[in-house]
Amino acid sequence: MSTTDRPVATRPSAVVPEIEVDPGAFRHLADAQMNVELDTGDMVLNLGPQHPATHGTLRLVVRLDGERVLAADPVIGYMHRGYEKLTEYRPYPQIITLINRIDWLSSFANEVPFVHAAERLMGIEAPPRAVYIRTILTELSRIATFILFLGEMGLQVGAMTPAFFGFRDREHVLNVIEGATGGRFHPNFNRVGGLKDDLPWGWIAECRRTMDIVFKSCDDFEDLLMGNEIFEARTRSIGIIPADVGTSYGVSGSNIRASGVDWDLRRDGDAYLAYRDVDFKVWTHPDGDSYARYWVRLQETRESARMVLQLLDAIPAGPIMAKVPRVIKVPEGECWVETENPLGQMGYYLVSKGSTGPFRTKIRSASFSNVSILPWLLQGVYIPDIITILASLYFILGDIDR
Amino acid sequence: MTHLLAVDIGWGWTLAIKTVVVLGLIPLGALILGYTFLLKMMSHMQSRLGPMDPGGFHGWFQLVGDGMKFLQKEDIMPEQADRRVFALAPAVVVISTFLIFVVIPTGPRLVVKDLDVGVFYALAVSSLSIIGVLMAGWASANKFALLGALRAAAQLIAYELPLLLAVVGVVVQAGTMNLNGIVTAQQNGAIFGWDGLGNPYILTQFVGFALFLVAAQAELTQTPFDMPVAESELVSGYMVEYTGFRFLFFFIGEFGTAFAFAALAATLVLGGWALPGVHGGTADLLGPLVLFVKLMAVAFLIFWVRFTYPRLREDQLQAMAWKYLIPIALANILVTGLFKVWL
Amino acid sequence: MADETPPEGNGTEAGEVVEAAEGAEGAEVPALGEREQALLDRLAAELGDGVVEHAEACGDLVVRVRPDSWRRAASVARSELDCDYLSFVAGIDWMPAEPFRGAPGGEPSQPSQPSDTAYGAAGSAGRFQVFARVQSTTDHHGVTLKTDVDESDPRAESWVEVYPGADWHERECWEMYGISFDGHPNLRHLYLPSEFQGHPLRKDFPLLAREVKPWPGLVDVEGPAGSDEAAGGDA
Amino acid sequence: MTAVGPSAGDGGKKKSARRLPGQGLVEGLGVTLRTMFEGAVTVQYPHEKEEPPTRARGVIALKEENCTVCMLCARSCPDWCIYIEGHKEARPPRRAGGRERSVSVLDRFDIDFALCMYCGICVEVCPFDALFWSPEFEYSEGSIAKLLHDKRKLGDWMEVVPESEPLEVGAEIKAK
Repeated sequence: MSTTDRPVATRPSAVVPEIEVDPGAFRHLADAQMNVELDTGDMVLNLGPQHPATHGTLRLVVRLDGERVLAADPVIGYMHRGYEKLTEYRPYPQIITLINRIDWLSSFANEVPFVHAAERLMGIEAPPRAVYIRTILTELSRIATFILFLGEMGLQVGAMTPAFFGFRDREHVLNVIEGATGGRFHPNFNRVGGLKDDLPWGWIAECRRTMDIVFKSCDDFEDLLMGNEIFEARTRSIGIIPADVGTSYGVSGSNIRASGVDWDLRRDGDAYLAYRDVDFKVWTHPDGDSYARYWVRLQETRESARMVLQLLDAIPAGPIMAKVPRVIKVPEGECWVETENPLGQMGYYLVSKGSTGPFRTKIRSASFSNVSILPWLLQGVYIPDIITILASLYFILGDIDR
Repeated sequence: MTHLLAVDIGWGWTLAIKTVVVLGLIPLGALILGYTFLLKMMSHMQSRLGPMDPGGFHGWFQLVGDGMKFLQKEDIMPEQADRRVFALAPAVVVISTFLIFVVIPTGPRLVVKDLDVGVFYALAVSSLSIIGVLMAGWASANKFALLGALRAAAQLIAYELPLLLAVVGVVVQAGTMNLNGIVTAQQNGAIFGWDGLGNPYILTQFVGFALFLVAAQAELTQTPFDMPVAESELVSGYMVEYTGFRFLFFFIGEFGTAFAFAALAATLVLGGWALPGVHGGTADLLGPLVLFVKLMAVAFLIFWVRFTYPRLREDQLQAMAWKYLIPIALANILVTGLFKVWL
Repeated sequence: MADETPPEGNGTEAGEVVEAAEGAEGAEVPALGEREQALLDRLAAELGDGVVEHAEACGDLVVRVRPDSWRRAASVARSELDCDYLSFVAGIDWMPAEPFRGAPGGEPSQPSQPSDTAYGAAGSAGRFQVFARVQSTTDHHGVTLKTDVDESDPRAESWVEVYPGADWHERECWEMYGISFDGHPNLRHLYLPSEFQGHPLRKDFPLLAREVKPWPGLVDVEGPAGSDEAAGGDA
Repeated sequence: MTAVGPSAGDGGKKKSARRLPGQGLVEGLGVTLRTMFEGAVTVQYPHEKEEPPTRARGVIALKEENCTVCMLCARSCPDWCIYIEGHKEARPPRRAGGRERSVSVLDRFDIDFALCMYCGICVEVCPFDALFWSPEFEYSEGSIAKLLHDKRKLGDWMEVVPESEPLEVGAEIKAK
């Protein structure tokens, strides 16, 4: 594509740096920002921060040759809220409500590793009933996240209807979560040592009904989108992440399992929640492309629904709160707790100095690492593939920016 | 049309009536399609209701309201835009839509201009809109718009050929390029000697019809070929900088063209205005209604696909056009020709 | 008025307060698990005296290595320990936090950290440290590595060559703590605007949101004239 | 468990079956057509309303009589969005000959719902049962400043606070 005669959308007053074009040299676009003259035939396209495919405020500066991407530079931080700093100024109960908002689609799952870290340092354990309810709610939030993904992915590759199906079916899951926790998006239901409340009457039956909807929804997505030849053409062999590259970038969760790495912290990590009592299968796919990521998430949605059904049958009776001090003080020490969140490995490195709040909390969020592979992954793809890849990596901006 | 309702009127009046009809038909058609399919059918396919309040009955007034809203909006033009081209582009797009309607017959005598090369003319003017799209994309001084316009140009050119070739089968079978002639040929035809229904060419030209629909889908830049507007990639492509009534023009152009293509397809393979057993003056009266029903059926197909499928990639679209559609269309012509000659 | 503990108006749970178990680590380093010990042995075998100290934190192995062995530690972890997966690289500032001006420690609204300098697991040579965690996706083990960073010239070796994913983590650490990474190809702001001054996660960087608004606990109940009774004690 | 390919699992509905070309396209059309006749899930909001669950955290209601101006909620709030002012008043003793009591009187209790994160910590920490959740959600305002609600408004919401609901089987009934 020739854009030689007319600079497009560059301001005449802008200072124009001279940039030599060498596709290899643009691995990192240190200074290739917006105002680059187009005299070389390349075009710098700015996707975002306001762009429908960036789920919020991710910005991608891509250098294009025609529609082919020579180099891409993700610019993040438009939603940086500084949670690591904020946690240092708040006591533990307040932090739980904050970290809800890291990955807002699966808020409950965010809370779990944090309370685990505090509980481990304090040497207490939540009672079994609380553990089971936590597990169920974690899986429910996984289902909610993935169902939205299954539809959202369709929207990004151009099919509008699946997105509405995603929102429609997720609503049922959110209703169940809200019924138990009182919050649709931000449950704030975990407490150090247990849970805020027990389940309301009739909730288990309601949850079972919802799982039927989830299964049906998965079938719908399979018929409507995953089986569709156009969808396959758009996603097969697009954005292939080789297993070793993925792990060295810290790509985790369904993304890395779609690259054939059989690694699921629910099964392989330190025993947490009630996953040891559940019979479940870890799905992997050997291809590592966008289609594989969609496929894995679809299977994991079904698997999670099966896990919820198993857990619902086995909820033990008993208290939901361990005996904890009125003012929670975590003894001095350090603790790393990681969990398999919907988006991947979520971990908190909690450093306590014996106060009512943490001294330092390193929040290891999944999307941050998942997205950091983008400059590598986007080289040489077409513009539509950028969108496919972004959608299939499935990130939440809050989870990148924290 | 000069003998409409058996009243003789002068050519000036005829021209005026024709102009008003054509000018009124496009926005009306766009409204009907937009409301029926975009607002209602899509909503229900997505488990929604769509607008329910405006106008009382199922929100029928919604699009009219939207149109009025667009008229009130500020006419924003980008600072770097090529102002004249920018302003002209939507008009070019809409004009090409208007021109298609000139030849579409809605009754034995109800046609604005009964051209002998009607099919040829309709397809030729329909591709004029590419110029408007290119003008819009180029003049917007926006990279997304430019990408969208270039995609549109590449795509529309690539799909002119299958579109045309798909129609050739019908033309060969009917032996005329006159649209009214094609309708009459279908009406007077017979299926294996049974002429109760005439012979809608959808039976013999099914491949041609399918090809026509696919190519029309691409011409209309509708999913799965909506890369030029690709909302999730190019955020609307060539129309990204348009607001207010200029955007309304694009909207009317989009749905008006869909209306026109549906009418064209209905005329070519579904028998157009013809209803079995209805001839003469009655056909003139019933014709528009019959054609409308048929074109709505075709439009349903077009929009059903649009609301179900994901989008292809630009290179896949080109590959599809050149590798599959054109060879199939040529084969179709060949087979049709052989049958025409030997039977 | 700012009570040490919140007003125990009803005292329903006051009697049930259970003392939390003391920290997992006592003065002596607890014995490492078998797997952790094996990891440590292999690390030590490769790095020699590069390993300064080790500790166990909640069942995990924490190893402090010398700054000049930092990158080597990464490549050893990757090649010898099969830790193919980089979890994170982060910094930490061990400087005691400024006491909260609103209230002394124990307030539910804002924790006050102890003012003495205490270094966490595996110790530290000074104020700043860089720590990172690498894991194995095949053997499911992991190790937390730490290294000291000189306060006057905070810099550490970059891991980007070993783990490309360290790129963003190190950029984040650089802007948040001002620790630069030798060998990083592209150290520029990740989250913050490029003209941002300061390093927000350092302990001496104030959290503005807590500065501009008065602490709600300070707005207190005025007793009737002559009364010095604490509020809330009466029901 | 070993890595499995897409054809090895049992999770898919029909993943391994060899499929006809174009089958996926037709099935997709089938799904949308079926959905079209299934009926919508939309709730036409102003005309009909969804009933939120009893536990839904809609709005915080204040029972003023129970408040002792202890400030615990204000201090526990992560956002510092509760503003409380009060004063002490002397009251005559309960029993004849008793000591004169001093009672805290609430002058101001504002919650800024524009800042509020709806976490519910304030409701939870309140030792005197003065704060309650209500599923009421229709209190949007035209401007952010108007979302600061005073104790009178918060008190009005006490009317929509639901009764506490029964718990699921196996729950330990906690005496509150």
